[in-house]
Amino acid sequence: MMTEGYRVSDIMTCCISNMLQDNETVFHGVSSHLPMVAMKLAKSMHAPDLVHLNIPGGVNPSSIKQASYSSAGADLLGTAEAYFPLEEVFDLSMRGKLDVAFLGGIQFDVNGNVNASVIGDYHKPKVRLPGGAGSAVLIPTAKKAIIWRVKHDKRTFVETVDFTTTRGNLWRIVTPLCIFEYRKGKLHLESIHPTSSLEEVKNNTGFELIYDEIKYTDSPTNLELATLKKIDPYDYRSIEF
Amino acid sequence: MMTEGYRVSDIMTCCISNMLQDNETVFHGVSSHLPMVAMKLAKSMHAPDLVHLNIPGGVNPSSIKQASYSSAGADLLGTAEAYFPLEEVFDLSMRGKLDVAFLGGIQFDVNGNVNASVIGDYHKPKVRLPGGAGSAVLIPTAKKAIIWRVKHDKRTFVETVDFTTTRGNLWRIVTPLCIFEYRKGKLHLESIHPTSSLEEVKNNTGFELIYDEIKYTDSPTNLELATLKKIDPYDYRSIEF
Amino acid sequence: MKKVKSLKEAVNLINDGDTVSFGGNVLHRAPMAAVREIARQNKKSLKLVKTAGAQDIDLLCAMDCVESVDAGFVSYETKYGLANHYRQGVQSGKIKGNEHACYTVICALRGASMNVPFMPVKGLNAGDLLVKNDYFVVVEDPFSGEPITLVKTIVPDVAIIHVQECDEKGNAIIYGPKFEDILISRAANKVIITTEQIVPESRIKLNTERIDIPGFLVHSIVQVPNGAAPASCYKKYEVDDKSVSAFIKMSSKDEIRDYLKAYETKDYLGERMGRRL
Amino acid sequence: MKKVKSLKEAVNLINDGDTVSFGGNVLHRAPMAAVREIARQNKKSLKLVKTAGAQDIDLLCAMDCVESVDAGFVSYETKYGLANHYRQGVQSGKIKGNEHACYTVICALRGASMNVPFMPVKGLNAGDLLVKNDYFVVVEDPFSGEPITLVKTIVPDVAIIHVQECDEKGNAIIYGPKFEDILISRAANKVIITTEQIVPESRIKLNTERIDIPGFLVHSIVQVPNGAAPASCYKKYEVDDKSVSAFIKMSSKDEIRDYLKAYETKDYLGERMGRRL
Repeated sequence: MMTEGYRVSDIMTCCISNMLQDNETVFHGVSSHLPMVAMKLAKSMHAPDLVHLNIPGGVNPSSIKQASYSSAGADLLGTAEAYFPLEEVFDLSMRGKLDVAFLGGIQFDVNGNVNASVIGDYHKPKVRLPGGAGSAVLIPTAKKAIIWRVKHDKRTFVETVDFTTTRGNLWRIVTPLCIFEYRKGKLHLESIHPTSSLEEVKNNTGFELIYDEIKYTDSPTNLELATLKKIDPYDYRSIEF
Repeated sequence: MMTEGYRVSDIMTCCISNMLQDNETVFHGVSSHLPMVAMKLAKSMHAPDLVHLNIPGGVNPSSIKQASYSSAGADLLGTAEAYFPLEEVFDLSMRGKLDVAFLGGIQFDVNGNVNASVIGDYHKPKVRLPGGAGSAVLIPTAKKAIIWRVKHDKRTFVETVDFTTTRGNLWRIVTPLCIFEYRKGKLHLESIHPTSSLEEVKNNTGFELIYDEIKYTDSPTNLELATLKKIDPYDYRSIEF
Repeated sequence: MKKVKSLKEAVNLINDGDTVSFGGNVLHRAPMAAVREIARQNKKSLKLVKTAGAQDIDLLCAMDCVESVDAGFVSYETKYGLANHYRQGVQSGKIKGNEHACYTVICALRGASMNVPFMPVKGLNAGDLLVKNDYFVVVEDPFSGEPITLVKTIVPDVAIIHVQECDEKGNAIIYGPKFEDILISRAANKVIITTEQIVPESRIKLNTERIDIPGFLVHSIVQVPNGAAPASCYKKYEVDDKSVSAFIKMSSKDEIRDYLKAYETKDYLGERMGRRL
Repeated sequence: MKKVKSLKEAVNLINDGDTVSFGGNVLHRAPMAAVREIARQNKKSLKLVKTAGAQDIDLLCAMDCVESVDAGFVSYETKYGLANHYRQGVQSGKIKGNEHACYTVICALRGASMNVPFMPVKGLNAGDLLVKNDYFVVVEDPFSGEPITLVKTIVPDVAIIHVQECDEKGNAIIYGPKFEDILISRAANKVIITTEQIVPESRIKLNTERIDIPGFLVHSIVQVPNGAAPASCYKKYEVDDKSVSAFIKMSSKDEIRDYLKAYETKDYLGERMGRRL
């Protein structure tokens, strides 16, 4: 979907980039191309001293252009400033020193419960999901946990999750349609992407939306879009779409 | 003291060397020149695949000639085969995979109690000793704990220790006069060095000696003495005497 | 004590019912040749342990070698999709899926490396994983009285780790990301190294400070060039897209048997080559 | 955020009453210039933590900077004898001597690096250390019912580590034995690096894989050539026999004040030099 020269993957990347501040320590896991590009964008724009951490352990890789099929491969280490492996990223988060963690999940409900584990009974599931990876320890300990999803539908945003892999301490959820903020134990609709509408969000969300006023996510600037082209020439940010 | 061309430091080194077997993992700590030389002697004589571990972390240093003033300095790492730091040596022992540990101590009693901590009350001691270093965790976990002391007197081998830094699971204690073996909860006199006598051991031991028969420690062979000259030309084995 | 063995001999050390931990992460430096040999030898009731697995776990689940999987994440990467054999195994009840946060696998292995029965974990304090799994328990910290989660230690009987270089003593160097490989080499009772190349001791000696696994911790060494394929091996080869894509589509055990058969020549190449000095 | 500071500024970050952990081991790569500056700034009631200390602990005990010492071993090496100031401090009751097995210090720091309140320890299961110290407790393993010893976590407020090379971001490389330095850099709330030399980032970049402490963990950097002396610093200098021997003989605080004074020129050399590129 293309509006005024940018796509949904662009606005998701840009709005995530704008959530990141200078000097923050920020981690993304496997299959996390969009946040990876957003981090690199933030570093290029307003957060040069952001610390980029990842599974292969490459601190601040100078380029992400080669991290093609994976975001856990060695490419992120080859051009890095230092080696800081996953084990230690977890320890860092436990110590309260990980500022931002990017995490996934399959189901979310209005109370901030996250499911990445199973549909149905845990011990004999109808569907066994890949698992929450680090979520169950990173969401409770990272200062800001950002969930991103490229799917926004009623199977993803549900009344009640089938299983609570973890809960609480979410900060933002970014979807192709909008941004949710987790506040006082509930997901609040923070802003709707200009590429979507309140109605579309409503129709694709399985719980009653909570919001005070309708706000729209800032559109990507021309500078952001130009920078994206430079740092992500192979369009990894759209890989999941 | 010189008897038939060897000194007490030589017989102590040689009898310790003979306690070590091929393929064993063996650790010595700081200020442990005599065991360090004994390990090197064993490797040169009958245990080529003995694994030499130490505080600086040098696995199987090819030479110990430079480990002059210290046995925790970097010299043991410079010529080593790999790096395996102290932390990991401890973990190895916890896993039951450290075959031999060399440890010190200031007081020992017939029941195998070891004191390296204090004389007098623990919280307000008459004498604060250096501390047991790794003893309190290594003596219980190493397969064979060997204590060596260059002093054998009634202040060292006492009726009852002032404080039990650790106890039990000793294997051998080697002194300038004799070797004790720890067996069925008691220190047994295993052998007397030919440089000493039963009387001398008795007169310098603060507890009643336990033994079945009087045996004498094997004298160093000419080959052992010649090898010692080669591997320990600066006579580090005598540094504590 | 000769440590260098054939792939068959080394994998033969694994007993049915063993707890086995693999090095690497998802599609990177997994010891795939050894995994294939496990399937060929038809090992049974293995308990697999890994923070994040992909084809290694999926293949053994497909071939009915697996009793349980302790992992934080089991899936291929974005491009290849889900680990369907693992999923079906768990869904049918044939395989017990013990879900961890990746970090609790790490902590359970740290417990093994220190030989303690559990490891306290800060982060895991909410949600159903805590409730549904008997390997987590919340206790009172005796020092502060506050609640703290413990994860039960997992001691792998065998760890299999694929490396780029190793000498005949087992001194091994991993280039690029090490993932949890150093930890599992310390946690397991027996360490099997598969290596792209067995190099002379004199060459390893030039890089003493870079040795990740000292030889005295290693039980067996197997030379297997391309031993991580179709997973990637840093500085050696990328993910073999064709092989992974082909495997993903297979649903029957017969198809997979053919797939394993087709790898035999490659997997047994190292022993025919002998030592490459 | 400029991390490079003068020795005075960096040491000024330490508060009276802080828990402080030093890198190095006995007379090797201890951050002695920083230790001397702590004494000059007359810090009080410090809680020192180290597996095996020597002059670092002894000097601060002599100058009445110390409230307690958690260590496995405090003594000089064979040649120099005992740490008499530490001993006298403990014997007089001025200083609390918390004896550990070196490994229980390591475990207490591992607890800090994982932010858990305790660490289970396999080996410590007999003797009076267990009885006399409230930082050890024996509990029942909830999984097996067997007894297991826990050591209470120690979180250093500040770690001071002396290294051979570090860039302006704090990326630091230790040559030779690392002792527990990497662990304390992860355990402490604040890490101060003193370095023989501040090197350009481009030079550190050549050795990325050898970085022991990544810069983002480092709070402050001080350039102090000979900053470990009279302890040794691998590849740079040996133990300064004359200085250690002289110190060992000193008994009065005045003598030691002169000793500290005599080091001032050397200790403040780095900041006068500026960056050596």
